[in-house]
Amino acid sequence: MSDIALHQALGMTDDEFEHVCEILERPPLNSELAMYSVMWSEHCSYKSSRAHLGRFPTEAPWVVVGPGENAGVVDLGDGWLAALRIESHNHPSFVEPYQGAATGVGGILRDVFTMGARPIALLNQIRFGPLSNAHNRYLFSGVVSGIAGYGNAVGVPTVGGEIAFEDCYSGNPLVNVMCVGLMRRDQLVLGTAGSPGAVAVLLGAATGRDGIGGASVLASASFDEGSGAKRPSVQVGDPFEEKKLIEACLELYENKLVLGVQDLGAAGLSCAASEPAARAGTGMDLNLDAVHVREEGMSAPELLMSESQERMMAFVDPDKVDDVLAVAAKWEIDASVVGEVQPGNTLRVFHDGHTVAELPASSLTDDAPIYRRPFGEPYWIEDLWTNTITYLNPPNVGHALLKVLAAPSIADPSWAYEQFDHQLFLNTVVGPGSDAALLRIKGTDKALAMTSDGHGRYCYLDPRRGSARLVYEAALNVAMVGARALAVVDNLNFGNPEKPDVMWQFTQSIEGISEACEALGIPVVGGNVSFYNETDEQDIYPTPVIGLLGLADPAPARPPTVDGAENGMELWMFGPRHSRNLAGSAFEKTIKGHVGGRIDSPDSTIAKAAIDLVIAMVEDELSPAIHDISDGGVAVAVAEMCIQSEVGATIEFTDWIGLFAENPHRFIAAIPPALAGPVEELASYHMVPISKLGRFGGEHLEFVTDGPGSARVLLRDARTAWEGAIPSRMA
Amino acid sequence: MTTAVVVFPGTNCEHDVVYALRAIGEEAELVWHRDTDLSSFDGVVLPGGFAHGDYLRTGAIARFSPVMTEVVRMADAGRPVLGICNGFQVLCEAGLLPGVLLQNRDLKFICRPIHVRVEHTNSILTRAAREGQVLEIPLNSYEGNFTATDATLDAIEADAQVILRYCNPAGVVDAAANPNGSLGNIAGIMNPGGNVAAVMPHPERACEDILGSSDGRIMFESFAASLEAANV
Amino acid sequence: MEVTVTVRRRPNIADPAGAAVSKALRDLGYDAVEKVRIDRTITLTIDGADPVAVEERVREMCERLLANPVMEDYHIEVGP
Amino acid sequence: MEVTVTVRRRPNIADPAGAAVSKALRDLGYDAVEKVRIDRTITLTIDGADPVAVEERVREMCERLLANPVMEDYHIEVGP
Ligand SMILES: Nc1ncnc2c1ncn2[C@@H]1O[C@H](COP(=O)(O)OP(=O)(O)O)[C@@H](O)[C@H]1O
Ligand SMILES: [Mg+2]
Repeated sequence: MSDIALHQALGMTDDEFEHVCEILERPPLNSELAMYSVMWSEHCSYKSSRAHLGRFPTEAPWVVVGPGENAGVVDLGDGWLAALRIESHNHPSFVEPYQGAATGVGGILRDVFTMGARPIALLNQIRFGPLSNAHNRYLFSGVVSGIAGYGNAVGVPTVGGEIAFEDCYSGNPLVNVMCVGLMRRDQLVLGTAGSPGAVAVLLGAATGRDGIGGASVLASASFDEGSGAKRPSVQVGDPFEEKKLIEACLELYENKLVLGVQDLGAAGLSCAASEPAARAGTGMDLNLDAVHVREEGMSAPELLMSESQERMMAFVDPDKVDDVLAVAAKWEIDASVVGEVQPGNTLRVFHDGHTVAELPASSLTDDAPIYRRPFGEPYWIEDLWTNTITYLNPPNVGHALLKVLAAPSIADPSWAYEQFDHQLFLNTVVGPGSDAALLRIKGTDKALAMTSDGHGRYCYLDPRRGSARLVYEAALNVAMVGARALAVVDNLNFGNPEKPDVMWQFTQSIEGISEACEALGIPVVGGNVSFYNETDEQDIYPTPVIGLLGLADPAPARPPTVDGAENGMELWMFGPRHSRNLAGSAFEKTIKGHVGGRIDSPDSTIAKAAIDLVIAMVEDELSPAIHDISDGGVAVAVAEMCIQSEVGATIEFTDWIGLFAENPHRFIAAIPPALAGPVEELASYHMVPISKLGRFGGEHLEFVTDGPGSARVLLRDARTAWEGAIPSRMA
Repeated sequence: MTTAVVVFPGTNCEHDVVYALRAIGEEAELVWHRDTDLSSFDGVVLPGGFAHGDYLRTGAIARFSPVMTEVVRMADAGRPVLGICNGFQVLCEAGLLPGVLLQNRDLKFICRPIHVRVEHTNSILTRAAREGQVLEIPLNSYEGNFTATDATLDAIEADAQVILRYCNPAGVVDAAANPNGSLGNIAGIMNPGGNVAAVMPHPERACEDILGSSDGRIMFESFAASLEAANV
Repeated sequence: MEVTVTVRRRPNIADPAGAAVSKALRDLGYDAVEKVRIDRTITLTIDGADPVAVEERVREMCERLLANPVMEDYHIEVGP
Repeated sequence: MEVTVTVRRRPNIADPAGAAVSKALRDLGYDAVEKVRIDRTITLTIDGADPVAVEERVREMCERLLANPVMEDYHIEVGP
């Protein structure tokens, strides 16, 4: 094979290859080409997105580490820090759902404990095609089992997430995983190689031919059917190895035995050698013969590109090496000394008596091309916005409600989350099934709130508004358990960036996220970009996912939950009035099979007021049950609260569209009658409109209006629809 | 009185068990699976998790960890030995308790609160409880499906070695209340002496109201009382 | 030397995985499937020359670790 | 009719369970153990008379459900 063919086979363009030749002032050796190809892949280099990611606000006084490291780190006060990150494993999960999801969990955990933190919580965002299709059911159940199989065994609770189904994900499911870790300030470790003389120790699993070109090439180009032989081997997760690796690393940090640490993920050793050296401004000698391997006869490029899981690279003072090896031995993991940090900036790689690579370390990390791909407003967007439905007659509201409750994206997701250990570590005060999870920090008055939100339909109809609304919704959700938003991580799942439409969606989405984060003063501390989510040239809906961490300090003694409403309590709605817009709503999608129109714009002033109000309500314990109004509108919000609280409700309304409208910044709460006065006062102080919708009680969900459209649904039927939707499809 | 909480590679509930024991005023210390001397301890807990990755069969490899020799010695000496979840599986593999735990009937991991009924109060896990008492405790397992040969099952029933059964909130033991397919709805058993006992759900996750239930405390109080009794 | 150990669950012990696969196959329309059981095959590569001695060692491994005496039987085949 | 399907993980796919058992055996003193792999054997009882037709059905079952095409190979034996 000629060099030209080789670089193309590795996914490099001719221009990129020329650039490598210029850097090296000669044609690259095979191992060098392998390293450039993985490090300059879309997945590792962000070459199509980098130009736009700078838009994000990333600063706040409490940010300790912003984007650029393995995870973002924020200050929680009193010496506590939290690390967080989100990552996608979309393509691997399509190829092999169980292992794809499992290794996604493994990877995000490593990003967090690389920083010195103990991972304390996982969240996941998963999206599939409709469950009427057998393959989608196979993918869904495989992904859920994979998250459970890895997360439960590695011993990190999965406390939240979101599941959605849309046609566009049929050939391209989304699997995003987020992790939050906790540490004391003096435990923080960075991904640096330290200084010349430091020794590189490779810890954990033996290296095999796993996913050669896997995540990087897989995640960077659409799958080419003809490439069966080159199809990377599926990576198998070993949560047991990762568990030992976590404990070993935490012991290394506690005993101050490392100068820096880098996890091995996409691009494997190529990345773990070059990134820390580039960050430290040093060179490195890497000896591939010292790498502990699972298979015989691996070539140098294979060793450099292998994506074997559960590996870490530690950079260690020479006189601490024995201590490091002793800790590894105690935890029964393998360790080998594979390199030495050098002055200068040259990365040299040795194998079998030869120098197989000699290149500037930073050229792998910093010299990747930056593509300013063309983008522009799609010609079809105006048509999409005007493609609305005019409703002449009201539907049968009761009937519609039952159908919307039984839509798998709205229905009870406990079929999935009851397969996840969500209680380990005894921190989970509010777990999955609520608007946000709340985890106490033992020994303090603090608690961490976390949530994640995505909404493909909204972002398709208007990427800027849709993306902004994700941030507002997430911030409101953590407020509902008494927490203030501290930091966002984002996972940008988009189609093919070579299409101007997709790049437009991408830039609009970044704009929306940035605007909302600026309005609320929330920094973006990390994220991930996943492009090429398409099948047969059909791009997925633009699907950014927002992961948000909040802090409650002090933690509420009795945080409200969705299931706390009781007979006799009043049902109030907070926030703007219903809009008359059903664009993008669950109603329109489920009942009319229609996706069109333009979603309502967010409003930062009312968003902030609603957040302040709900935090005050939680602090004053004014309501035992609060739930946000999102998918399915107020009708679904009320139904969900009633089903989980096991009590009916009667609500009055004037306009059926308002029951299903999904305009933002709203929530409902159950208010004991005696507290209605203080609640009204508080709301008026925060200038948040409120309205009393009705009262809890009875065995029905009753919607009463003067005109046509009154409805009466047995709570039992609503429960069956909502609880049974997913299990009955998965049986 | 100090309790050893054993940590195998892959164990993950060890800190939670120590936390729960300390919360009721007991002393507890982590012990690594390679330790071979537990003589300074009065009792031992094998906590939940995935010892040795649960590879091959759950508990199979853990049973050979060096510390197990000491666990067997303590069991023989009449000391309290408690297995929770994965610890249950290890005690079965080690032959300290009868039966085995298979995959759940529906082949799905189950993490949710369930109810168990106290069948007997003559074990280290139930001595502070009332017979017939219904406790709400979170289950968290993939291999919680207790099974045994007919002969073994008859023997443990005849011997009154079943200490906890899955039931509904009203205390009725029936098929609908069986989350995982366990024979006889068995959720916890003991050895003939009552000093070795194991339970599939996690009492340490039910020791504080803020976490949803404090019904598990009574099991740790039983265990603590047993430490005292065994020491007389 | 390669040794293959087949570990089989005794017939009177439940086999949830086998039952689930059996149901799944019938759901897919394979009505002729009457029963499915899933067992483990363990392949050991062992440094040794004498097949009789190797089999003896493996039998010991089975008794101690590879099979559960309460619910499983095993069958050893010393391979080529 | 009994049909035995042996499902084997492809050689270059990691096998954490096999690795753990291999280590456990060496810890127990069986130093001669070089490698362990764990696979599964599926035994199907099928109502049918024609072995060729049955094998064809089972092959289909393997492709659709019993084996994972991206990481496993299978081998079918139509039994006695
Ligand atoms: N969408 C995004 N928003 C903000 N930061 C991002 C985004 N995508 C990537 N980053 C940041 O870029 C850095 C490099 O990411 P990546 O190469 O994926 O890291 P890793 O190799 O650890 O997976 C990380 O610090 C990450 O947080
Ligand atoms: Mg990383």
